[in-house]
Amino acid sequence: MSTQKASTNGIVITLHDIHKTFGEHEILKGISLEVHQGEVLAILGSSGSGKTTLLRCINALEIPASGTVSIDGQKIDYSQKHSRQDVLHLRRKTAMVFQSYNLFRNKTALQNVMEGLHVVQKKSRDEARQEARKALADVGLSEFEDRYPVQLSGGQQQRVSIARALALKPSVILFDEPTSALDPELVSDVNEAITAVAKTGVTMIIVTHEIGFARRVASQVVFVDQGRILERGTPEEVIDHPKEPRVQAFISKLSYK
Amino acid sequence: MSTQKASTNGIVITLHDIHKTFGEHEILKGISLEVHQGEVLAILGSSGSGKTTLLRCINALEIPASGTVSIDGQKIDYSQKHSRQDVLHLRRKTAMVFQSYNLFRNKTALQNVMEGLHVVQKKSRDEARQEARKALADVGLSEFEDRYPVQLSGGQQQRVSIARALALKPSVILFDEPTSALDPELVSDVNEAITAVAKTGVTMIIVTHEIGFARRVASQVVFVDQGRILERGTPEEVIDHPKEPRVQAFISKLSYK
Amino acid sequence: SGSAQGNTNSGGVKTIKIALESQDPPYSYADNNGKPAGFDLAVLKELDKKLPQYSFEYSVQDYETALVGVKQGKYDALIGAFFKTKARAEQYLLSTPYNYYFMNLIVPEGSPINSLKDMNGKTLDPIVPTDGRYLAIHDWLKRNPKVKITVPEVSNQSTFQDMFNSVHDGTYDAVYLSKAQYEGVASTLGYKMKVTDIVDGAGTVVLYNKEQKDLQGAIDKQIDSLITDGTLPKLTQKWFKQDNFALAKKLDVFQN
Amino acid sequence: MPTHVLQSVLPGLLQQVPTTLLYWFVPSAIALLLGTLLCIVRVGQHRVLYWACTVFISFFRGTPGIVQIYIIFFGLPKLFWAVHVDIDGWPAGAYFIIATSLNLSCFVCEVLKGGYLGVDHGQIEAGKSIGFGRFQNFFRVIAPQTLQISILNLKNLEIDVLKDTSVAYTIGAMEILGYANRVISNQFGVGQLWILGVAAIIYFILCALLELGFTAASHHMERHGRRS
Amino acid sequence: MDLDYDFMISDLPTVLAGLPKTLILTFWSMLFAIAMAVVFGGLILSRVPILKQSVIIINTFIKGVPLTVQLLFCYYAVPYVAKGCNGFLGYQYNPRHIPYFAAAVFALAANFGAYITDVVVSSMRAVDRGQYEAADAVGMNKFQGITHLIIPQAAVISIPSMTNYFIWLLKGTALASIVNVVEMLTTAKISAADGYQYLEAYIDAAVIYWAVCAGIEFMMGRFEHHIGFFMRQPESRVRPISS
Ligand SMILES: Nc1ncnc2c1ncn2[C@@H]1O[C@H](COP(=O)(O)OP(=O)(O)OP(=O)(O)O)[C@@H](O)[C@H]1O
Ligand SMILES: Nc1ncnc2c1ncn2[C@@H]1O[C@H](COP(=O)(O)OP(=O)(O)OP(=O)(O)O)[C@@H](O)[C@H]1O
Ligand SMILES: [Mg+2]
Ligand SMILES: [Mg+2]
Repeated sequence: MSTQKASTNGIVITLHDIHKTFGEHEILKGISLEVHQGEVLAILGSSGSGKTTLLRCINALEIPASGTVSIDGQKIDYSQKHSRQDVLHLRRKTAMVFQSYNLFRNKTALQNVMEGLHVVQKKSRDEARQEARKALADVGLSEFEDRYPVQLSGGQQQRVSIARALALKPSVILFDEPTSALDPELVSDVNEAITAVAKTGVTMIIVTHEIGFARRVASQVVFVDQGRILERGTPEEVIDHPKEPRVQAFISKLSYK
Repeated sequence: MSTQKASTNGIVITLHDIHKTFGEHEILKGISLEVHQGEVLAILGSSGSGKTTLLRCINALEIPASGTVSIDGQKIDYSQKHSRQDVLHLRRKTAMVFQSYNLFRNKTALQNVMEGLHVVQKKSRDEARQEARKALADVGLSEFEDRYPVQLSGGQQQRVSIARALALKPSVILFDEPTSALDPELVSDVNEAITAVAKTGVTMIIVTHEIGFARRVASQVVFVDQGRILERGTPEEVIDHPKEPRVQAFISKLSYK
Repeated sequence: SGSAQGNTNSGGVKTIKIALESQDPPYSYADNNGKPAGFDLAVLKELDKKLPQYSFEYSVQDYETALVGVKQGKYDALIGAFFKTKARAEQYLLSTPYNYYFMNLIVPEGSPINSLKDMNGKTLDPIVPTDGRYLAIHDWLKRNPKVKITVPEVSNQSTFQDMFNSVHDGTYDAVYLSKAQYEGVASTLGYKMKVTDIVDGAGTVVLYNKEQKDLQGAIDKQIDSLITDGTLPKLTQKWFKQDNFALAKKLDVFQN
Repeated sequence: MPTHVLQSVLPGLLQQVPTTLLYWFVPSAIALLLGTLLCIVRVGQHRVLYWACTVFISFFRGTPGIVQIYIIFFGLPKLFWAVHVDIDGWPAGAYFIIATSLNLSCFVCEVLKGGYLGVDHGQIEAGKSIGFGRFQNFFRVIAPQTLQISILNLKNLEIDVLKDTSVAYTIGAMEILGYANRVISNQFGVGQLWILGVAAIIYFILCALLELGFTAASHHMERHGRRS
Repeated sequence: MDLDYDFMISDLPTVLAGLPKTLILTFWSMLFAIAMAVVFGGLILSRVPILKQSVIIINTFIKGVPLTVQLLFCYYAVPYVAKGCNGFLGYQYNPRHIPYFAAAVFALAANFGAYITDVVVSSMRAVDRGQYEAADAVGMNKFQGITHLIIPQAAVISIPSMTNYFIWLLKGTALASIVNVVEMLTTAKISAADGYQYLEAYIDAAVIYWAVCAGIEFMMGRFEHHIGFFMRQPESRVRPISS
């Protein structure tokens, strides 16, 4: 059902041998990865396998123990010293949609989306507002722009969070289970919004449990297990014809659907 | 794929004409519902349609503007005065799994599960610990019992939250998107755990976006739209052969899977 | 009310609660163990001996608290070198003077100042308006309208040492204080000051709660007789090395 | 001067330490309880109680301590006398403790209220959802988390109460600073700065201990917030 | 209680005349205290080594020594400082007019600054971690995130404690009498000296203080209501502790 979107563009993200530990637990055990421009990479894997941690390492919300991350020409080698400026520059290349949304509590839906455009990208207030309105409309929230996060339902918050990231149009957007609170209708809306943005050359990494969604939207899929990449390839390869027994077992559970 | 579990048992939950408003917005516009003992009722509906609000009204976390709720013989008529004791008794018949988990952040995973058993159900500390361990094992979290919520991944938190509710074995368990952060493997684990508990006569109401999960686990499905119940019936009826155009449109979006 | 309405015990002896001001040595103060001490206490003890129908119970108390306490009836009477004023007479019953308090000027050695009249156009060391000295000097100025003396006000009374320092270094012209108080710190100063002759004096009185008319009458009578029989003059001789009553008569401030 | 001060005054000052601690501890313990009760009313919905407490708190927060102490010291015995109970013989320290307890309770109440409003509502709902009754939810969920948020402000209140025990001497209850002032006045103010300096050091040591204790407690309470 | 009510009424205007001084003292002390708390709190939060420890030690010291004693030290120190500043910026030292007002503001501000530092620190820490991460994730630098998101939320959290300290400071200004600054409570005390009606005068002062404090409480309540909308659980989700 999915169409392979072969990438002819340059490499935007390179991860090399990322390690991350919490206390004694080694959560990421050497992750290396390359993503091309405009590509949509889906990360699959079971709960607790380290997917969220990996995303957080990419934009330096967690500092890896070692390894290098380079995004769009901006590189940090975590084995060496790196400055706060480096981290900020790296981060400005990315936007993130959190698993728990993390909307700014003191801002309305619209302000949540505007904030990055106005403050970080220095767009005028009017311009920022216009773009933010458009991003909210794309996820079906035009009526809710003046609500504060506490006044929104779970799915509405999640969509604001998606709009906030999409509106920034960074080089890379990192999604952590962006459709977990969404119903099938909205999933397909979000799918459309994401695909549209991908067409403009934005690269995306999406952690998801919805295999259908992954298959539909992703051009590449990786399967993470216990902090390691077990398999990677096109959706057909990984989802429909997995090679690793672990992945086969995982996918087979879908069959009850 | 689903099997209809015809219910021969008595009615456990009755909702009659529940209304709920936030400010000027009427969120629930007269919801009536009956659920039999041991039945698993799935609530479908688009984002913002009022599903969470409905669950919260059932266990009196939100106070409806009017209507009656009766659970397992305990009844509250919200048009009349009701005492705090009534609310507590009603609530003790239920347990809830929140959309945002709401784990006690100052307790470990194990303590989160033990708390209700020990404090509310007055079980001895040892007994509570044993049952809590078992509940955690059922959702695959034995290794994580001493972690605090911040140290758990999204899916792990969600499973602790499920274990906390299941361990209580109340008359009714209310699930608000209990599998949103879970991968397919775990969804089927949770499915098993839920089904096992349902067999013991516990009634469940599950808000979910995963139609597959709903079809597999539910004996009844209702579709909520804009604060009203639009359609109800067996999974086959509602999911496979919906009558209402609105429901048909909703379900049809699934076809991209 | 009347938690302090004296209790009468079986022998018909009434217990009188008397507060003593705690920070006015050598007149009335608490010793380092918190026990009352001072000249005023000695007077009270003499009075107690003379009044078999009363038995005094002493407690030392902070200045303002003691004043409020007597008015509220927590204590029946208060002692602590208090002057008499009209306003006070409206709030409390006042005894006849049981002692006289004399003021001197303390000036640098060799200063020409010998009396308050010499202070015309000059400035005294600042005085807290709640201090008895403040009333005394203003009272004197009222009686002597031709003399103009500046009396600066402060809200925190500096220590005696600092008062003398600020006159010694020329910031102010004189300290208005009693000789006894100068002598209390003279040895710690490191320089000598001149103490003028007495410049003013006034009687100090016991303050009673308004209900204590009987007590007032009884004590007043005894004060007079203790002065006449020489007990109190002797006591002043012992504490202040001078007969305060004789001095008062000489200065024409004697009121008994 | 210094050695003289140390020899003659220090022992006396140190003797006052237990009293100071007593004047600190008893009000603190009472205020924790009373402040909590006030706080429950202040965030509750009982209108009459709410306004009664609000006026009470506003009075004790808004008026000078000296007035409160006088009202208790002089007014309370009269109040009791009206019902034929004679408490006039109580030591001054008892009145000080009562006045301080009332005053502190009101400040504690407001601090706790701030903390309570900072507790994530989801936590409270989680408690309800597993069937906690009011008291269970209060002791199991609300109190610990409120305490965690409020602890720094509570610490400061406690430090202040410890220092404010010095006000006790105004009604004749002696403690460190009162003793120091007495000694100073008995020697006509000579050595004022030295004696107060020594008293200040004693206070400082006591306060530093409090500070350390509370910091440790706060650190302990926050253990579950640390990510690794 | 036995009170001289006539005096209480006639004395009220006299005591009220001391209020402006109290308010001015409170204003300046609060201003500098907050400034100090923000700087110190910032140093603690940003964990600048050495500076952080120094700030903690300074604060512990300031808090640990009774304010009365500190003011008394100021009382003695200020004349020396003032003498040292003689001629500086046209300042003329006059031993009869020592600039004690500044000293009072300094001591009060330092004291309350030390306390309010803890308010700053705890309020900033009380802001959910996710908010910091969200700010990072939209590419804000630390400064932008803190000014646009964290401070507005921390400010709301801090309002109850700030109100506490504000009121506390208002009353604390009475200690300024130690450095000869005559504010309301001292005015009251002086007005009572002639007739010894201390309790009456103090009650007058108490009434005025109470009125001012009630005003402050009300204002801060409104302020919180105004800026704190987003922190509140909406409508029915606000529930008392108990239900
Ligand atoms: N406190 C509130 N104030 C105003 N509106 C609210 C409030 N809480 C919820 N709503 C609105 O009520 C509607 C229903 O909310 P609810 O959380 O029940 O939706 P839901 O069906 O659970 O949606 P989702 O699937 O996205 O979680 C939404 O439109 C939401 O914006
Ligand atoms: N602060 C922490 N301290 C200790 N362990 C942690 C911490 N944060 C995460 N972990 C552990 O790291 C592992 C990976 O967590 P992560 O959040 O990356 O999982 P995930 O793949 O996103 O899972 P999910 O699908 O459930 O969200 C989990 O086992 C989790 O328990
Ligand atoms: Mg995750
Ligand atoms: Mg919901």
